[in-house]
Amino acid sequence: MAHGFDAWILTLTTFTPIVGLALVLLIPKVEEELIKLVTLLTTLVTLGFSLYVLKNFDFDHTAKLQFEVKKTWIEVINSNYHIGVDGISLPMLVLSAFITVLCVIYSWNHFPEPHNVKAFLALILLLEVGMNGTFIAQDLILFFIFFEIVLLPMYFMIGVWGGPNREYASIKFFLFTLFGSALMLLSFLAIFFKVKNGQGLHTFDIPELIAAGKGGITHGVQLIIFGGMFIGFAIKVPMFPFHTWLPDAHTEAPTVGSVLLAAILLKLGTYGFIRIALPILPEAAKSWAPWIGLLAVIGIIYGALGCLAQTDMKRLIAFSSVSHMGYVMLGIASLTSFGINAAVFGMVAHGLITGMLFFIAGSVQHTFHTREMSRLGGLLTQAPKMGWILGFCAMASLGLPGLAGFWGEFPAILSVFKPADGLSLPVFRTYMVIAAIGTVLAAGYLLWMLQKVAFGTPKDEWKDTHVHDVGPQEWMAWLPLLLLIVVLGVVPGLMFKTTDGAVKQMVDKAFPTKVEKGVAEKQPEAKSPAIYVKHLGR
Amino acid sequence: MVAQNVAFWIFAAFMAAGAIRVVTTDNIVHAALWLVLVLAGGAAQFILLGQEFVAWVQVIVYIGAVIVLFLFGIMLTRAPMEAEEKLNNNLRWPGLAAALLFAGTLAWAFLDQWGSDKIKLTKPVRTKEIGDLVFRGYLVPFEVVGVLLLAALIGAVVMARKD
Amino acid sequence: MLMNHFWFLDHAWLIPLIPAISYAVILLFGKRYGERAAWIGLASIGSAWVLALGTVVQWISHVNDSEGAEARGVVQSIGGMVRNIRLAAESKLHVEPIIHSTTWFQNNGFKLNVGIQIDGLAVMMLFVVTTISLLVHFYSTEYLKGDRRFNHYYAALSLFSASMLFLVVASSTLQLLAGWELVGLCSFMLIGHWWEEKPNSNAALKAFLTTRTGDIGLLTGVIMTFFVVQKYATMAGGKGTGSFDIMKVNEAAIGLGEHGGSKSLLFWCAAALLLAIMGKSGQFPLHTWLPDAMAGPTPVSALIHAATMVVAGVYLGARVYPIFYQGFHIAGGTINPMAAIGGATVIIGAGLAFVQNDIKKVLAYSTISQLGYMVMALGVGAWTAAIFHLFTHAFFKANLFLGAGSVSHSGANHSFDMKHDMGGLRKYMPKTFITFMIGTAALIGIPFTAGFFSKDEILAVAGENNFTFFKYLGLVGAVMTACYMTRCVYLTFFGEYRGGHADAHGAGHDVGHDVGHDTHAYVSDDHATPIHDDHAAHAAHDLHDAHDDHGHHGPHESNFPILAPLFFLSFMSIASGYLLSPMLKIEKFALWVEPHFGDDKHFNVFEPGVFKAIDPILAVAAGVVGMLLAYAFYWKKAYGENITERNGALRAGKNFLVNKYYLDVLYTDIIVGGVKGPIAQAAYWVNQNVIDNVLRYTGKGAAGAAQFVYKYIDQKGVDGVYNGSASGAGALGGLARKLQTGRVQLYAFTVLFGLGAIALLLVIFN
Amino acid sequence: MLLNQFLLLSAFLFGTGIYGVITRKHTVLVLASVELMLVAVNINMVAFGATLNNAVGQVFALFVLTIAAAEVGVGLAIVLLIYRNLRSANPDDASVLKG
Repeated sequence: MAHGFDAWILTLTTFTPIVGLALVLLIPKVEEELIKLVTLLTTLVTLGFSLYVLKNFDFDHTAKLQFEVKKTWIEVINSNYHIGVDGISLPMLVLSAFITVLCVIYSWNHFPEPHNVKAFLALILLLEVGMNGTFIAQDLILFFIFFEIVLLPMYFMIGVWGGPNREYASIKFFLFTLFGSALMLLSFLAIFFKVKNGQGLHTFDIPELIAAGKGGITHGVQLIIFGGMFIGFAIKVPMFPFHTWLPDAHTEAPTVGSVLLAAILLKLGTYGFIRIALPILPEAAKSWAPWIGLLAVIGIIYGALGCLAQTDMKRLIAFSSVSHMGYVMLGIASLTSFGINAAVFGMVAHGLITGMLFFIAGSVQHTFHTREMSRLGGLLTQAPKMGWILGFCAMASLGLPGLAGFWGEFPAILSVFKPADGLSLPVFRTYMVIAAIGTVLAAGYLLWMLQKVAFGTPKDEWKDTHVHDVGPQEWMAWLPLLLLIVVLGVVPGLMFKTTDGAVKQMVDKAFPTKVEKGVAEKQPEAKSPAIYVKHLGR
Repeated sequence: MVAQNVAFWIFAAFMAAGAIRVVTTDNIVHAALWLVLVLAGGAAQFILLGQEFVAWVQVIVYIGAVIVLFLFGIMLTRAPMEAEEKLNNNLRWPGLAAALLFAGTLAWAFLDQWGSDKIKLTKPVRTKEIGDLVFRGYLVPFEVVGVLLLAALIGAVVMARKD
Repeated sequence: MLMNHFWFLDHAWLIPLIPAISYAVILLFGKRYGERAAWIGLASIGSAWVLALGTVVQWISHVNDSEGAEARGVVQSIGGMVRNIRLAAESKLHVEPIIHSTTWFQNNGFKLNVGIQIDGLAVMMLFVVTTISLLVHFYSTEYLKGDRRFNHYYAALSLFSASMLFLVVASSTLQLLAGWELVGLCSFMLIGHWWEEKPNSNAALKAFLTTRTGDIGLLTGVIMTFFVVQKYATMAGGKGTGSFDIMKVNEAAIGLGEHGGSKSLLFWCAAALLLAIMGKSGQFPLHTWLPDAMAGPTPVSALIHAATMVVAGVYLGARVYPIFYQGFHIAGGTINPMAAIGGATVIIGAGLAFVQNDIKKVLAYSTISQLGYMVMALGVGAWTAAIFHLFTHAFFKANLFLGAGSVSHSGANHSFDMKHDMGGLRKYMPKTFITFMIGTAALIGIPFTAGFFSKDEILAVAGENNFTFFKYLGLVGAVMTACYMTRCVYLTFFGEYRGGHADAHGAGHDVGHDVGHDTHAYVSDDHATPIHDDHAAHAAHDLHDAHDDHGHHGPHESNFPILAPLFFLSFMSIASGYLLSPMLKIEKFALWVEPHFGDDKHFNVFEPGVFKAIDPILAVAAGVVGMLLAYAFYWKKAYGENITERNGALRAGKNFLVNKYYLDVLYTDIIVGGVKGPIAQAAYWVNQNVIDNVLRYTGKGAAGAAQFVYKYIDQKGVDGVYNGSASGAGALGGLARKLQTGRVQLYAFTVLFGLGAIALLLVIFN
Repeated sequence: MLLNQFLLLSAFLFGTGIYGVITRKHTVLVLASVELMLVAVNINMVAFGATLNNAVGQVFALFVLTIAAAEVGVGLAIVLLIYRNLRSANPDDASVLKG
């Protein structure tokens, strides 16, 4: 347990936006600049707190829950205010705080219609509470509440500031996720009633539930409980065939909404798998894994095909999310630490890259008032910087080595070659090949989009339009993302170092490998120096 | 004890009859008067149990005030004073089913649980005890009920006011 | 001694790093320096070249030191007995590579090492890549003068060199993968350099997507190499962690092959990597992108075809050769996929080169054919010959491409159309003519040019390793090569000048575009891409109008920045052959380049062939036959201009005499014409209509499937389920609506009855 | 006396009240039926209080009485309101909630 300031830091990271929200609500609606300023400061302070967490995080013990706090909350159901971060949640927490700041910066002069700065920023702040909270919660009820908090602001964001079809999209989004949440809650309750912790009490505490093992649940019941969680999380991811809300929501949502949706909200689902579903119900996970893998590869190919059929730039990017999250889920389905590390990496990378792509799509729409690719073209001549950034992001998204996207994709495919013990090799190797084919399709649709939007000469209707290239606000919002894409691509160790310990501990506990265990003791090479020089004949 | 038992059954018979009439009679005013009978019987049963205070409160509040209110309500809604038409709707059988189900379930549960428990009356409960209890142990609920009454009073006035 | 004996070898990582930095510098500050940005690129690649030279020198002296004079001395003197003696002295002959690596990241006990692996192969490639790249950089200062994206061009060129060099020095297969993809990216940028025109961006897309298709193989193949190592380590009783280190991969592949374990894993690994090679090195049937890639500026074509992009595939094959050797069981001498693909590519590429009117396309198909030789050589176990051919081919193909660029650049129309805009150019640009002739000679394999030695070596070793079929296939290829190159030279430099002057410029332009318009998103026909390096047209509104005037008068000789690389490459087109020739008893190349594939002593495929006089005679004969055929048909027009149009039985008798008893018909029409006409046309037709169509219809089909899936399955089917369930819920609601009678007492009944029922249940079950 | 005598009486009254609530066609009578149920509850309370020999039962009964008074007050106000708006005291006529 943490003490002093450390004990408060996670709470502060999560609830500072609430303070900002209260302040924003107190400011009259007309004081837009002040509202923006307060929101920006709030998100910056939040980011500062999360960076404090990052700085003081003990990277030698990433498997351990740090800054942990456990206070009695709802005694009657033994649910505690239990928060903490480990190597898996830390990157997501920082990413969430980080992206929110960029979104606020980008919003500065890109407010969607109807113009209502106060409500819009208030919703972003509320959203941040939910997102940050989900990543630190170590209690199922707490997790669930934060998970649901996210829903509301996003619903309003799409429903109020969305495109022409916003009502359909927002309701679809809301119903889908709510349906999933309901099943998820049922599963949580079932676990609560079926498992007892060390003191013989029913509990919602995630670490305690993991420690308790399956707690005498029969295999069949485990499968059902896992199924409930699976649907809840899979809808959020979203996995085929639960994905249809995503293109609509993305297409209709305002730019910032799309960015947050792609960058953080989708990760809540995969994070749930890694944090809750797999470690608590490992046996069920093993039985489910081939099916998860199947849906993941279907999603990869299917999402890519969906992209190829699009004429709308933003919808294309939305479908590409289905494809990319397929790789993340494939990594998870391998049930190996390699694959899950890749999945966490893929989550962060997809957040950065797709977030960035949505920013660009938003700016394109802001300029041309259309996202129809057949009407666009020659972006590189009219706004060369934006065009190059689009090209860069397309390359990052199709998994070019040296950029962040590659490290989510390649290790995921690799892990599937040899999944956890007990999973069928031929099945998963087939998945591997299909996933590899998916990379070609990814290159196809992304370059196709690039060609249509950026190459060529401007269409006649925009010939005389004066196009603003990337402006200062946009640079401020985008540059950090672009830099991170490169940095993570060149030094993937930054992420792997963070996640590896936690993932390994989880996987070793949940899916122990027979071979590795016996060998782990006699592994002297672990101590060998980082750099070795081999010279002969000198 | 036999006398008390006998008294109980007599009162109970009156109450049952009164209750049935309350829910079956076609004359509204009669229904209110049958209700008076049931309430009075209830007060009598309380006295049998040695709970005098509540018995008198029952008489004063219910018979004295509530029934008067009912009668006012009947008058204000211009209800016909005599039997003209059926005062029961077509839900008789469902109503009967629900009533029997409920009463039967309760009866079964009571018989099952307190099959032969006896009430041993030692001495009547005196009002002093009640006062002690209300103003010591149940002060807060008492106050709350007071506020509730006030709220109901104001609410009723506000609602019934013509404007 | 210069610094440290190993300084250059130890610091080989600087070689890719310098151009990479140059890339960033040009991109960030290029605008400020205008066209002087080119000098940043030149300086960086120049210093990389110096460093590469340093590695060459140090590696050679390193090899010579560790060889020991005695073993090699004996070998040299005995000549014909080389093979046996070298086998005996084998243990001394492997020079271990110099590896510096560092752990990049660690993941669950697995460490990813990255670093450099410098051995003869890498050093040779460093030399080739930096040399060609330097020449191309220099050449481009003149060739792309006034281009509107001059800086971007140089930035991309720098990155291109950097990624290729990165790939070359890679010490792990994952690094190879990274370099490989970056090379693909750069080729995308450069092929699509003039992206304003749709055909150019189409060509760039096609190149990227086709090679990316091959990359499915690379991705899975690299993954499998990881598990090859793991398998071997487990078999050897080790801890069974996988690795991407090339040394370990090779070691494991040899080991697994020797012990007879995991044949299928090795086979699939080899097959996957072969797919990657097919994509990148333009092997049949994935070669169609290569001719389209001519849409880029000509110096880029030279770079792509000689030293970077396409060579990467062959380099990969050579780098992890044990995988192929064991996976395809090459030692067995039977037909294996690698040799078959290579052999097919030789013939198909050469056949297609006949019917091209565009000089760059002739060269492009010739590259395909030559790459086929290299892959075939790898497939028949002639490792050294393959690499040697790569080495010599780099010089003479760069020579030819830059020569073609010179012809176009200094010609009247900036066109590459031989039939319309060229002819008789030897009088106008004699220097270019001479260098082009030397390149052609080397490509055909005229004795004592570089191509002669390297091609001969492939055929000889193929014969030695009992791949007789492929030996003769190679000879057929040689005939065809000679034939089409003669035609190409004839059309370009001999005869009468057919090109117009300045006024024809626009017309030439239009021809290209007329054909170019029927293209669509992914897959464009070969001929649909207008091959014009018409940067002058792009630049018309640019800063350098003054320079543009050279387009407005007749053809003339190019100036120094263009000619200097040509002279140097012509020299190399001859000289580079004298590094390996069993005929002349020179084996330096084999000695210097052969890599070390792990500890196994029994794996040695690096022997140069044994000299047999018949081989060069056959090869020369093939070349001569080819040239004679072409000479007779094109040059002398022995059979008139339009022979193919003539027919009709009535004129047959007269023609019988006029046409010298139709002997010429037999020679020219039936044999040459058959090869040139129907067969090549059929090949071309197959290429254009079948393979391209397969790609096109696959693309279309994918798009159609996508449309279908999207429209019907997604929007109607899957979505329908949800919409359906929503309306189902609506129907339920309608039912429930019926319950909402508005009768309070009915509600009361429902509530109370339900409550009663629940209570009853509780009572019953308690 | 048996405890059950009182309990059964209360059960009977309660059932009758339910019947009344469901079937009566006049809102005032519905309220009267509710009073029946309340009386039943009161009898229960008092009976238990007597069995346990303390005054708590009475106190509870008193609270119920008070609340019943309040309920009748508010209830009749609502009845008046309904009557004023609908010119009828039949609960069936107040069917705005009909779906």
